[in-house]
Parts: sequence; structure tokens; C-alpha cells
Amino acid sequence: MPFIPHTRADVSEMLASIGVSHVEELFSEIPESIERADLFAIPLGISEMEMLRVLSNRARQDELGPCFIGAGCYDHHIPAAVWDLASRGEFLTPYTPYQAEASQGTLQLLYEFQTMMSSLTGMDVANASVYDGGSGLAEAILMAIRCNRNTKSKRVVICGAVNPFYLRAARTLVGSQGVELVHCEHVGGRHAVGLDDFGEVAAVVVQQPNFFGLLENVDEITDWAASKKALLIAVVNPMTLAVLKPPGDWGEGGADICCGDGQPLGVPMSSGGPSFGFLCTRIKYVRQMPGRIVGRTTDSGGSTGYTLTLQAREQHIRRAKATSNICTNQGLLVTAATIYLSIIGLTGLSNVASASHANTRYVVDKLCASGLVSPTFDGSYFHECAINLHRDAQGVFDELTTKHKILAGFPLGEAFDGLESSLLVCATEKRSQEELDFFCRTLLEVLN
Amino acid sequence: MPFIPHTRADVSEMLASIGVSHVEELFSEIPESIERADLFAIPLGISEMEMLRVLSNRARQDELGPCFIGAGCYDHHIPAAVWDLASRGEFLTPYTPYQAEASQGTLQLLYEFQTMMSSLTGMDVANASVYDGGSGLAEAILMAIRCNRNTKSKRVVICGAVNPFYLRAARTLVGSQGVELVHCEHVGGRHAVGLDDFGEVAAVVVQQPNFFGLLENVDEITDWAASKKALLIAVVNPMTLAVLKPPGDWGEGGADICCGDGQPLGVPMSSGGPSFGFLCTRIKYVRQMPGRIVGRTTDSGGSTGYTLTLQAREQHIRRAKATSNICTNQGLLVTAATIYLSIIGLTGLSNVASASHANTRYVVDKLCASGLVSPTFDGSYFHECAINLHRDAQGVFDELTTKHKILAGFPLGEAFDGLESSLLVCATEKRSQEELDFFCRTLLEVLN
Amino acid sequence: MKSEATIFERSRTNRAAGAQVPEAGSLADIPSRFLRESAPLLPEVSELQAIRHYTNLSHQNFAIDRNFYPLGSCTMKYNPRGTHRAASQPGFLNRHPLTPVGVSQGTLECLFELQEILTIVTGMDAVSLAPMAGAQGELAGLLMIRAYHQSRGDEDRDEIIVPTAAHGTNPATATMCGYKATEIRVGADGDVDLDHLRQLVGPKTAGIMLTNPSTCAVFERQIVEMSQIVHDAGGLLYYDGANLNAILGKVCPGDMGFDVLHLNLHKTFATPHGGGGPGAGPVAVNGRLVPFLPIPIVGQRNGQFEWFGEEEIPKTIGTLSAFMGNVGILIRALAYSMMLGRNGMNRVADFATLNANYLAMELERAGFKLAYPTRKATHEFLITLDEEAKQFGVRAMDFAKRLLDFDIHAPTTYFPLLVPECFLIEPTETETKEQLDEFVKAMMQIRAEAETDPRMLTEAPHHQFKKRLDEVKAARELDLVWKPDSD
Amino acid sequence: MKSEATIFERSRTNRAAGAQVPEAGSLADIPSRFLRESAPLLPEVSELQAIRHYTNLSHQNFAIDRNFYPLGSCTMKYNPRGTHRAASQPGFLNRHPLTPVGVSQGTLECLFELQEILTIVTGMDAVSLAPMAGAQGELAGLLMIRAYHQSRGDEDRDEIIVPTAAHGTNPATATMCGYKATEIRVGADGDVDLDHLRQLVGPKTAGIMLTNPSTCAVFERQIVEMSQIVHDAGGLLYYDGANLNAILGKVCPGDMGFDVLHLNLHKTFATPHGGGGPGAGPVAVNGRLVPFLPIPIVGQRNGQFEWFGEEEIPKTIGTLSAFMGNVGILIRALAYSMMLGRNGMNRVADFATLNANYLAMELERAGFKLAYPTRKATHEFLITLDEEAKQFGVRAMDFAKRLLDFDIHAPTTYFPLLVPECFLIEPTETETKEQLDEFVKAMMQIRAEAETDPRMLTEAPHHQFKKRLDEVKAARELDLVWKPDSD
Ligand SMILES: Cc1ncc(COP(=O)(O)O)c(C=O)c1O
Ligand SMILES: Cc1ncc(COP(=O)(O)O)c(C=O)c1O
Repeated sequence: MPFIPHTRADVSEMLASIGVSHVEELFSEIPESIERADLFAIPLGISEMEMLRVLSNRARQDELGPCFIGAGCYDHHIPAAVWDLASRGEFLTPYTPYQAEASQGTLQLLYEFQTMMSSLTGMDVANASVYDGGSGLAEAILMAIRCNRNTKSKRVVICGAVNPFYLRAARTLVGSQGVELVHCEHVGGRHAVGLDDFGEVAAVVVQQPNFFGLLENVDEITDWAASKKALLIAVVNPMTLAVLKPPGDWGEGGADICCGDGQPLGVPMSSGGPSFGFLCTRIKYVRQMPGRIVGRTTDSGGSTGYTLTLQAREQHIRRAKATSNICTNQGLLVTAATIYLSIIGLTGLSNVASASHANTRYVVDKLCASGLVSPTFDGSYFHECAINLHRDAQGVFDELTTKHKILAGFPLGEAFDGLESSLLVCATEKRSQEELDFFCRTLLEVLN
Repeated sequence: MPFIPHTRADVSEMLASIGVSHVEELFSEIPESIERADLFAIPLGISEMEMLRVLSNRARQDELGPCFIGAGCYDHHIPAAVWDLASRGEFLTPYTPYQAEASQGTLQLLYEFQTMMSSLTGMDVANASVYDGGSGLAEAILMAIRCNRNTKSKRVVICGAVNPFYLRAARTLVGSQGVELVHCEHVGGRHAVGLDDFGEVAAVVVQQPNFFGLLENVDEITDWAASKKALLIAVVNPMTLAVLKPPGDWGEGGADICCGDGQPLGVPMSSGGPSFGFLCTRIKYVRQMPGRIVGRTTDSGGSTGYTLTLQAREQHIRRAKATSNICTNQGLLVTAATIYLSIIGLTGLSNVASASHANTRYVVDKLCASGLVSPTFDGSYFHECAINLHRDAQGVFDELTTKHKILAGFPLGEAFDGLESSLLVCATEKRSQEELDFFCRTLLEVLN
Repeated sequence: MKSEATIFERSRTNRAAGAQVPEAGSLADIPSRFLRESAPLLPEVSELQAIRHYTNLSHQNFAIDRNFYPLGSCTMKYNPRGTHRAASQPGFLNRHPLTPVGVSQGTLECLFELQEILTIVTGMDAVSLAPMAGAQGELAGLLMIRAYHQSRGDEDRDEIIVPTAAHGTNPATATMCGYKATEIRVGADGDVDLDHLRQLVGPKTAGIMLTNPSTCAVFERQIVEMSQIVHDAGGLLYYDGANLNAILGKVCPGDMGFDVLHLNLHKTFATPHGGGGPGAGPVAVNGRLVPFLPIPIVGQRNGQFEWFGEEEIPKTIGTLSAFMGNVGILIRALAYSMMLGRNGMNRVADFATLNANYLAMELERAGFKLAYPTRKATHEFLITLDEEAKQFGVRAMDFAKRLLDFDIHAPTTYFPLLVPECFLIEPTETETKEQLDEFVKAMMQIRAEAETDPRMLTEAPHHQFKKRLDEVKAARELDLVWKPDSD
Repeated sequence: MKSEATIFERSRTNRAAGAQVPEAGSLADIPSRFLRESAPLLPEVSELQAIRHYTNLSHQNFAIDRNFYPLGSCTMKYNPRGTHRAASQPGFLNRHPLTPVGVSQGTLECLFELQEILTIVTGMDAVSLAPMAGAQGELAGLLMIRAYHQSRGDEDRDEIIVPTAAHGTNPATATMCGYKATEIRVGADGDVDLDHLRQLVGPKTAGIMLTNPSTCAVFERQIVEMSQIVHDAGGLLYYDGANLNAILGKVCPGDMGFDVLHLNLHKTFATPHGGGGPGAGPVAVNGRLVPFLPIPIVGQRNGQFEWFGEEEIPKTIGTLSAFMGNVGILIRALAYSMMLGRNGMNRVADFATLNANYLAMELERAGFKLAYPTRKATHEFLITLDEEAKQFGVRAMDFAKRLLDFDIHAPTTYFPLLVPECFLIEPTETETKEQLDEFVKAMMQIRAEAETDPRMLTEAPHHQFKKRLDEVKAARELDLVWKPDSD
């Protein structure tokens, strides 16, 4: 009996104490009219050894060569210490830290996380996670609408090159609350500021670098949103903020809400989940922010300690009027990210960002030098870049995957009409010189 | 600077405090006449990321299919929890528990280990490890000579089928202390009790099951040793003792010293090391036993606690008169073994033993049924078995390794003259039915 | 134990974990207006400092791996290490979500199998693994209910009924779906008030959300009647699977009349709670909701596993996350169910229920008051400390804090709200009888203290890392990020 | 914190960690006289119980990962997690030692590279990685010295000279090699007494064992002269590499005149000490001892890495273990040296020495007495608490125990024996200045307590898991295994 510690003697004693003669009697309140479960189609249990044999074979089957896809999920190096620490039972197996006195470890760590994220994004406060970048965008939109006292409008403008996977999820998540998401077409890969007139707008969403890796004119967009009394929601990759201007500094007044996915910060790709979404905002909006928030306080002996705070925003207190229905979040990934940021440190994160950018640029320059490939869009990009292969990118991608086990990038045609010949490529700091060269060589071979 | 936390400011302040202007001055007592080191041939340092890239490639290069070699090192399943726990920094990174009050974790664990090993072997006491099975045998021999007050002889009889790798190492280790190791030839794979007259003998060494997997008549051998006033040293695989008669129960009086390698108890094969050697003995010989021993005692508040004890046997106290020169032992592996034994438990260990035996027997029976293969020796075996391929076993082994990535067993010709056509095969509980059948099929194909 | 300074206080300018810092790349091509002007506040510490800091912090947590943790509704049972190992293999961890299916058959096979297993244990017709936690499963479920009514042109239904005892996520989710949450009374015996239900249902009723066993920790005996009433009114039934541990392998929600449900894999399927998450909240539906399932789903085509998306499920409510949910957690849940098998699953409910009933009985014997003394306990049960509160001036929270001193995590307190001064106690099937007996002893000692020395409770905990923390101050004087002058 | 019961007390008949128990096989073919009659005393616990037990026990350990651990001579520096990761890969962990070289080139390349690196940093001609710890390296070294003399027909040499301050393994090893250990005096300045050396050497001298920096924590300045004297007398010089951390990348033992040495990879090369081991003690030799190196060694032949054994090294002293030593530890050491590189290695000695000299100076300033105040500290240094002992009636051990209350592990006490009431303090290069300053503060507070309230020391520790343990009772009333009636 895996995981069940009861001996026969235990069971007899316990049944005797309860005063029944068989465990089945404990279920007597379940009406007879409900059919008993039939699990016959599920195989019998196997040992950990056998389970690991099966799942190791499957895992091995999916091993591949170097990855040049980004598109919202990045293959960075994770220091060995990060998960050695995050996998400690004391971080892995507690619940949400409701009993603060018995959870100071996680609580202090979350307070440190909030500090790091606030500073990285240039915002006042951060929460302790939502599910992922997609749900982060959805929560940011709902929050912005609640926060914007200037208008009753539920219209939100989405700049053209916001991550389409985030947008797609956000559409589902906010879809039944009367929110109107206006997705502007990108112009040459970027947002054309102020070209359209949308009437009253609750918020504007812009991503930096945008999905194509291009740098948007975020200062102008921020000021434009402010001029329309709309809140500015910044979607960012937190890793890039080690070197890029933080949303809090955009334009005259800065962004109002900042969201994104924390995966680049020490979280394995793991098919895209579990990762974590983050939300940062101005202090004045903190009571509209969903998710756990940790505050520093004192204990009855006067010593500093940490506790969950502003719980009155949350579903377990506020119920139908809560800022969100989120309960379980992505705490363990936040734990890993906090440890990652501590180990990689200020210099490390900045170098990860610049090295990733330099690796991507190396690949792009080398490919373009061949004449077979050209940049899809003009202008500055960071860390990721769309390149035009001048033929069906999906076909090239498939050939590289099957023949060379290389993931060559994201074929943009999957998400954007008209970009069928473009590949979004990304080379993190983890890609070695040999891998970069091998990638260029094989891609050009296929194109030739 | 990997692992060094000093900032420039730290260095300046520290140098100022010391009163020197450059670190180099701290080395001024090293005579000028000694040439300064030249490490130029060593490459420059690389990051953890780069190091892992290189070593992952090498590790992957050495991955193989299923292993049917035993010969002193066994491919058992290790529950995931074992190394998750043993790798915790609190077990991984302390020194030997000299400061008992700050090391109760390791000390209590070692006390539990001593208990488990004593009970498994049927002996009174166990130490907290020597290096491996080979050094265990060497220490057992030296200890037996010290313990045997009946004779001044330093002659030790080694039964024929004792692990030749242990014996080879023991020869080196005891070689300069005037010990005479008399290795009797095996007769049909076993020890022929009492056939020889060796004169005065300090100890007799017998292994159960012996290197060929055969079950020796340990009761008779033990009684015979006793009759010669020689101490009986038992070499055992601790896993088998879940079902086989423990050395403490052999013959009339039992073995005097029991040694072996703990690798089967939760230690990965890892090219044969690190593993750990164990030593168990009668309480009357405990002061002659080398290695750390933990005792239970009380603290000044009257509460139960644990501490290293009988340290007067050891080199750091007794110096030239110590029972051994051992200092660093194999503590972490003992930690893993203790956790392994706790998780696998009484039933688990017994089933590992019987399942391994059954798997080996399945393979042997199936191969022999083909008519192409026959048992090398007659009689009962346990867990391992020598089979005769009736042709050069090394060649067959090589073919299976290269073509099928299967390790087919240990070609006995490497260690025993006259057994060139025999393969020592072993199938642990970890081998699946498909692996067993695949092994039989491919081996027979090669033989056909 | 000393308090641990924050990581920022350990930081020193220009210190770094050298082995982790890659060489910088050039940023010369990035116009300066895009670049950051001042450095963010990130720690500058050595690797050893970071390891010490977080190892020390970890010592300040209670966790299943260290403590009995009878947190009702949360199912804090053993999280098998083998499942963590299985999911932590490079082939799984290093898989990019946009990897083509042709080279992802290992992962997809795992997900497909899990879909099958969950379909069977819920007694439903199909499963989507997309939701990333229970609450997101609820959202997906209500969105499907909404889509269902809409697909039938039944546009006016805008109410979701939830019991007063329901978990907060239920009404909160209703709101997130644009529904009004209407509360229905729970009777003195813990069952929903059927008459009240009959009054509430009508043409506005989109559906009802129920847990069963309910958050009152009893099995809702009138479930079949309720199903009839709600269905007759044209509404659908949502099953909140947080308590599925109680009936795993016994009865299926599908056979109770539910149309849609979520499972909390981090509860019933033993994936670790991680100090707050991640979880996974797959949804299962019966035939009428299958067309609306969230995507992606793993299907089979020509002997290969494929992602089914909008093309195959055109009426889908859509995606819920950027990619395909918490795959790493799903693999752990699969690993767990492989080890349990059908025989192991049967035993989960048996032993969870045995433990709860035993503990309830022993506590009652020890003089504690069960909230529903005439009812059988399910996998959990409620006690009320109302009498103790009145007699000794101590509250349930004081009992809770004092329990910590016994190295026992407090049960869920003050939930559900309708039972005064309550403890919702869920021992789970992975705890030993000895542990339960220790809990009873601790509770008895605490009650004795309440009588003779109530400050032992009101000032508890005494032996934890901190004494009782001032939550009011935390909310009033918000201190949410560390600043260099904070200390 | 509660004391943790033994695992045996948690055990119950027929309990088991079900997911770990494979199906039993038949033993029908084994004659019953070979079988066990009664079951051994092994725990019968659930997986969760085992995890709780050992997690709880782990909380009762000091460790580098939690504490400053300035244990002199032991080099308790940071053990990089990356090296543990590197060595824990399936390709390395699952390699059977008898796997043919053709399919083991990854492992053999690692070992070959490590041999090369160690040859360079020691300034010797060849390395064998076979010894499993420092003490086994010593044994291998003396066996090679013995073989060398024998190979020259120089059979009468039966003495090994060791300084009085030498580590216990040195004389113990001499005995294990059948040698007589002769002790040589150490002068007041910590250097060996050269005149005494001249008296001792002669035709009986097989060799001398030295550490440099010595166990007096100073650099032996007359090493060149000593080498001359011993070599002139026909003896060889053995270098105990336990203190190599102090000179890594600065000077090589080979250039000081040593003929053979061991390294403690668990010290200088940062592999974890594991609560007692494992370590690895490779030996390096100069030309005249190369023929005698222990086997196996990795060589290259036709572009492939091979094991060299008796065939290639016919005069070898032989093997030291069943297989090829502690390979897993060797891979960690290689990983560490790859990350350091030659530049990193240079810095090890620099910063280890800087830390030691700084700490020595600050302690001296704070009024503590250095054992060799005229000397530079090396990577470690000695203080003597003799005056404190005389004045306040407290001993070095009392200081040591009281330090534990500051979450600092005690330095090495009472070693070397020739310095009364001494602390051998080795901070290592991976500790911060702040940590060293904290140590000084703690020492000052403890001395203040010694003056005003010596029982704070003599009854220390006060805040650990146990108060001071009765070692005398432990040795007199031996209780080495748990018995059912033990409690
Ligand atoms: C009854 C009940 N419903 C729903 C939820 C929400 O699930 P999750 O936390 O996975 O979002 C919980 C979680 O505590 C619960 O107990
Ligand atoms: C100076 C010295 N020599 C030798 C040794 C023995 O090394 P090992 O413990 O690796 O056997 C030590 C270990 O403490 C030491 O400090």
C-alpha cells in the first residue's frame, strides 16, 4: 500500500474506537442510489522503480539538441544551487503561509522577492505571483479597469506585438466581464502611437521588447496613454530589465501596472509550466492587486517578522467581491526565482541579458551576411529577432527539427498572418559558440 | 572570482588592518629560492554553465543499456527520497561530528546505522565505515591478528572464492606488516574445508555468497576455524543478509568479524566509488576495531544524546599505536545507506534480495535451457551465478557491449585462470521482464 | 535560533557568485534611451552566502516533510519524492512548449494517460488538463456552463448558486465569469437546505457549485435530489473537486449528477503545495460540455499523440495560459497515479476516512465538540471550540497558535464561516495512528492550559521563530519592499 | 526543538513504504540451512515517516551550508553545488566499475584530465587517483618509498620521521607500513628543529613526512635545507597535502624538494566532507617513484583512454580498493578545478591567506594571544587560550562549546598538542569579511563572559539541541546499538 502507514493492528484498533466493524461502514451516508466507482480500466499500481523506468524512457525520448526558440519561454542556465534549495522539503511541501509564526522562511523569502521585482520593474510593489504571463496579463487588465477612476470604459487597447499567447489566454480569462480588447495591428513590427482613435480607454497594453524582440517607443506610448487618462500596462521579460529601462521610468510618469512571466528567472522550460506570472504596480493601486502580498511587521515580543497582508482583497475573505479568484498560486517557482536572483545577482543578471542579446545578434548577423536571410523588421531589437527566410519557415523549421534535433526558432506564421516566411530566433547565454555556429551552418545548408 | 566573496573594498580594509599593502606580502616567508608555481598549462576558469556543458556531454557519452554485471557492485533501485535527503546541505557539508552538541543529526543517524548493520550481520557492534569492501577486508585481517590472543601467527587463510578485487587491495594494504595471506584454491567453485594443513593460523576469511554466487558451507568452515583457534572473518553482501543466515549465526559460535561493501544499500555504482566498507564484530573485540564509533549517552541536563566514542583507538589520539590510520571515512554513503534501509525497510530489503535472486535464476535457467550455456559450477547459488558459454566469454561480452550496449556479466577469465569461457551474471530486482528476455535473446543470438 | 537578516543586508557592492556570471555581451547596438539608468536592487552575495541564507530560512518553515499538517480542505498528504524525480528529468524539464509533437511523444503520452485516468476516476466523459489551479478550473467550468447556455440561446441565466459554506473561490469565480453568486443555506446537519434550493432555482439559474463531501465535512446526502432540482430548472451542476480525496475510487462525481468539475491535483493527487503553489486544476465534463473544453487537449491521430486546439474543438472556451498549463505538475500527478493504480486509489478514500473518523471520535471522547455529531466524518471533520471560547476566553486561533508549539501545524480555522470558532481537521491517509494520538494529547493539554493558564494560549506560540505577529500593523503600516534604510 | 526518537521507535510490525517494496521472488531453491531464521532489526516505517525523521535529524547538524566552520586543517570551504550536479548525472552514477573502456571514454577523460591538473599544481611528474582519502594516500606514499628503497636493495631503512606537531595519520600510517615513527622537535617559532633533524637522520631513515604550511600553521622556512639533509641521508620526503590550500598556485611541493605527496581533494578541491567522508587522496610523485604508483591509472593509447595496470606499471605497489577509488569524488574535484582554472587557483591561496591573516590580526588586537606572534599566518593560524584558562578557569573546549551558541562551529581544539589550550583557526577563502568580524565579536563576548560569568562557558552550549554530552559515560557504559528495551 503505497504511502499508507496503517498496519492491520492499527486498523482494528481504530475501527474499534470508532465502533464500526469495517471501513466500508464509514461511507454509509453515501446514498445507495449512486453507483459505486469502477476503476477497472486503470492499471494496477506499480512501484516507484517501475514508474521511473516508464517515465525515464518517455523523458529520454523527448531529449533534443540546442533550443533557439524563445517566444515567451527561454532556455537559460539555472545554477545547480537554485533547485537544490527550492526542492528542500521545507520549501516544497508547506501550504500557503497562513500561520505566519510557522512559515517565516517562505514569508521572508516572498518579501525579498517583492523587493527584487519592484526594483527590477521600477514599480512600488509586487505580488507573490499569479499563474503565468497569460493570466498575469488578464489580471492586469481587470485590475486596470478597477483602478481607472477616470472612465467607466472597459475598453483596453492592446499594442500589436504583445505576446499572442498571452493575449489569447487573456481573452478567455476576461471574456465574460464585458471587457473589450482592441488589438491594433502592428506597423512594421511595432506599435504606431496615436494613429487610431479609440474613444475612452481604460488601459493600454504594450510589451517591451515586444513579441518580435523589437524595442517599442515605450516613452511615447506611455505618455500617450497618460494623455488619454488610460492606465499603462507594461508586459515585460524580467530578465531584460537588468539592462532595459524599467516600466516605472517609462515616459513622464511611468507605467501603472507591470506584468509578465517569471520563467527566465531560474525556472526550467518544462513545456511552459509551471512557471509564474508577476504583477507590480504603484502603491496607490495595491488594494486592487490580486494575489498574495507579504508585509513586514513585528511580533508581540517586538521582533521583526513577516505575514501575509491585505488579505481583505482575497477570495477567502472578500468572496464574491474579491480582486480575483486566485488561491493556489505558483509559490515554488517564486521561491526558485528569488534564489536565482540572489545567486546570479546584479552583475549576473545583467550579463545574462547582454550575453543573450549578443548571442542572438551573432546568429542574426551571421545568417543575414549570407544573403539568404534578412531581418523581417527594421530597427533595434533585444534578445530575440524575427528573420525572413524568404520561404516557408515552418518547412525549414521542421527539417531542422527532424534531421538535426535543433529547434530553430518560432515560425511566426503560426500566430501572424503574412509572416509565414519569418522565424523568431533567440539564442540565450547558454548557447555555446559551437552551437551558434552549428545552427547557422545547418540553417543555411537547408536554405541552400 | 568563483566562490570568493571579497570586494575590492574588503581587500583594502583587510590589508590595512594587517598592515601590508599587497596580498603577495603575506607570502614573504616562503623562501625566494623556491620557484613560483607555473599553472600555465591549466586552462582558464569557466562558469558552472560551461563546466556542466562539458561534463554533461561526457556523462551522456557513457550511458549504456541494462547492466548484468555484479561482481561486487550492484545496480539496485534507489528510492528517490534517499539522495534527496542525503544531499541536504546539513548532511553533505559538515565535517566528522567532533562537536557532538552541534552534530546530533549525523550522530544519531550513525547510531541507527550501527544498530541496523549489527542486526543484519548478527554481530554485536558495527563501526561507521571504512573506505570500501577491499579496505574492509584489509582492516578485518589486521584486526583479527590483533584480536587473536591464541597465536602470534600472522597467517590468514583466504578461501578460494573470496572477491579477488577485495583480496588484491587487501594484499597491498596489509603487505608491509608481515601478514601472510594464504589463498586456497577453490574446488568446484567452493572452499574445501579442512583439506589443507596451514599450521597456526590467525584467521580464516570466507565469503558468503562467494564471488561466484555460490553458497559456501559456512557453518562447517566457521567450526573448523574455531577448532583451529583462528578467528573467522565473514565477507558478505549486506543486502543478501535480509534472507541469508547472518554471520553471527554461522556454525556453533558464529563469525568473529564481518566485513563487506555497503554499496548495495542505496549507493549508486558510480564506477565503484564512493561506496563504503563496513566492519562488525563481537563486543569483546570492539576496542580493536578501527574507524568511528558512536555511543549513546546523556547530556548535562540528563537528556539522551549521541557522541563519538572509544576515540582512544583512533589516530588523532593514539597516533602511532592507533588501530588504523583511517580518518576521513565514507560517512555520506553511510547516511544514504541508513536512509535507504529505513525506507526500503524489513520487507523491502528481503524482497529486493529474493527478487534479485529470482531474476538471476530466471536468466540462468532460460539460458541453460537453450543447451548453449551451462552452469560453471554445481550447487546452490544466490543472486549471482557463473555460467559457461563454452567459448571465449570476453569476446561474447565485448560483442554484446558494442552492439547492444548491454553489459552481459563479468568475464571470469579476467580474474581466474581456467574460467575463460565463464561469465558471472547477475540480474537485480531492477531488471524488467523485457530486459531479462532481451538479454537472454541477444546473448543466445551471439552464441548461435 | 537567530533571526535571519534579509539577503539585501548580506549584499555588498561588486560582490558576486563568480561561477554563475556569464561574460557580458555588448549592448552598443541598443540606443541609450532604451537602457536602464540606475541599477536595480538585486543582491550581490557569494554563492555560499545565498545557500546559507535560504537554507537557514528553510529551517523556519513548517512543512509536510517535517510536521503533521492537518489543514482541512487542503489535503496535506505525503508528496512522494519519486514523482518529483520523475518530473525533474532533463527530457521533461528542458522541453520548450513550442516543440513539435513529432519529437514530444514522451510528454504527450504522459498527458494523454493522465486525461484517461482522470476521466475514469471522475466518471465523466472528457478531461482538459489546461487549468493551472483549482480556482482556474472553476473559472473554466463556469465559462463552459456559460458557453453551453449561450449555445442554446439561453442567454438570461446569470446566477450561480453556492452554499453559504462554500470556499471563497466559488463566489469569487462566479463574479469573474460575470455571474451573480446567490448563497443557499446549509441546514443544521450540514446538508444544503433543499427547500431553499427549490426557492432559488429558476430561469436565472445558470448552475450551482458544490463540493461533496461539502466544506461542512459531511457527505451531501441529498445530492441526487439536488441534481434533479437544478437540472429541472435548466441549470448545470459544478463539482468543486477539492474534497475528492474523500471518495476517490468510491463514487464518481459523474454518477452524482454533476456536469463539470475540477480536480486539485495538488490535493488528491499529492503534488506538492510549494508554499503556495503551483497546482493544477484539470476539468472534467460530461457529454454536453465536451465541445466547450479549454484547449489544448492531447488527442490521438494516426497512432501519434497530437495537440487538439481550435481546429478540433471549435467551440472551445479557449486557452487559459500562454502554453499548456502546469505540465510539470501533471507529470507528477501521473507518476503518483501510476504508483497507486486502481487498487491504491481505492485505499486513499478508505484510509483518509478512517483517519478522520478515528480522530473525530477520539477528540469527542476527550471532550471536544463536533460540529455535526450525528454525522459520519468524511476525510475531514469540524469541531467547534465555541464552549471553550465562552468558558475560558480563548479563541480557536489561540488553540491554533498553541498547537504550533507542539510541532503540529494548525488545522484550518474559521472556515466554513457558519460554524463558530471552528477547526476543520483533515489528517489525510498518510498519517499514522500514533500521530493522531499525539494530536489528541496535545489538544487535551492545550484545553487544560486554557482552564488553568489561558495566557499559554493567548500568547502562543512560545517556541517558534517568532511570537504572535501583528497582522493589524502589517496591513496599516504597509511595509512591502525592503529599502536600504528599512533597518 | 523536540528530541527525535530513533527510527526504531517509529517502526511498527508490517508497516512498509509500499511504493518501494518490489515483489518477492521465490527462495524455494535455497536450502534452508543457508537461510535466516529470525528477521533483522530493520525499521518498518512509511516513506513519510522516514522523510520526517531524517529531515528533522538534518536540522540538528551544523554544516558549511549553514554555519561558519573554521575548523583548522580541515578546510571547510564552500562545496559548490555545481560539482555535485555534475557528478550526479546518470551517465556517471550508473556506470559499473567493470564497464569496458571503449564505452567509458567520458569518465576516463575526466580522470585523465584530473591527473594532469594535479600533476601541474603539485609540480610533480605523475599522479595516481587511487587513494580514497588522505590517510590512504599517506599509506600509498610510504609503500612507494618502501618499494623504492627495496628496489635499490636498501632494505634496512625502517624509520619515518614526523614532527611532534604532525597530524595523527602520519605516525599511524608509518606503523601501518611497518615503519617506526620517530618524532622530531618543533622549535619555538614553529619551524622544525634542524639540528634535531641532523641528529635523527641516518641509514635507518626511510623518509620524513611533513606538511607545509605545517600543522603549526606557519610556512616551514627551512624546507630546502631539510630536503637537502634528508636526501643526503638517503631518505625521501613525503608531503602531507592537507594544507595545500595555503599555497595552491603559489609554490609547488615538487619545487620544495618533496618526492611524493597526497592531496585531500575534500579540502583543497572543495568536495564535501559528508559528515565524515568520502574524500579522495590522490598521490603525486616525482620521477624516481613513478614506477611504483598505485593502480589503476588512466593512460592514453591510440587516441583512446585506457586503464593502466600491472602490465603497464609492473612495479606498482598494487591496488588500494576493489575498483578505482572514489570516482564520484574525483569528478567533483575536476568540476571544481574546471571552474577555478589557473586564474581561480591562484586566488585560492591569496584569499585563504588574506582571511587568516586578517582574522589573526583582529583577534590579536582584541587581546587574544597568537601562538606564533612573530610569524605570518598561512591559510590558518593558532591562538592559545592558556592565559584565559589560568585566569578564569575556563578551557579552550569551553570557548569552543560556547561558540556553538553563536551559530559558529568551533575551530580545531588541542591540535597540535604542543601548543597549550589552542585553537587552530582556518577561515578559508570563501568566507566574507563580515563573517570574520562576527567571529571576533563572538570571541570577545565569550572572553568577557569568562571573566564575569565563567559558567556561561563551562556549561555551554546553552542553545543547541543538547547540552554538553557526557563522553566519559559514553566510553564507560558502551551503548552502541539500539535495543527494544533501550528506552
Ligand atoms: C473547497 C475548495 N475549493 C476550491 C479551492 C481552490 O483551489 P486552488 O487553491 O487550487 O485554486 C480550494 C483550495 O483551498 C478549496 O479548498
Ligand atoms: C594535516 C592532515 N594530514 C592528514 C589528514 C588525513 O586526511 P584524511 O582525513 O583525508 O584521511 C588530515 C585530515 O584531517 C590532516 O589534517
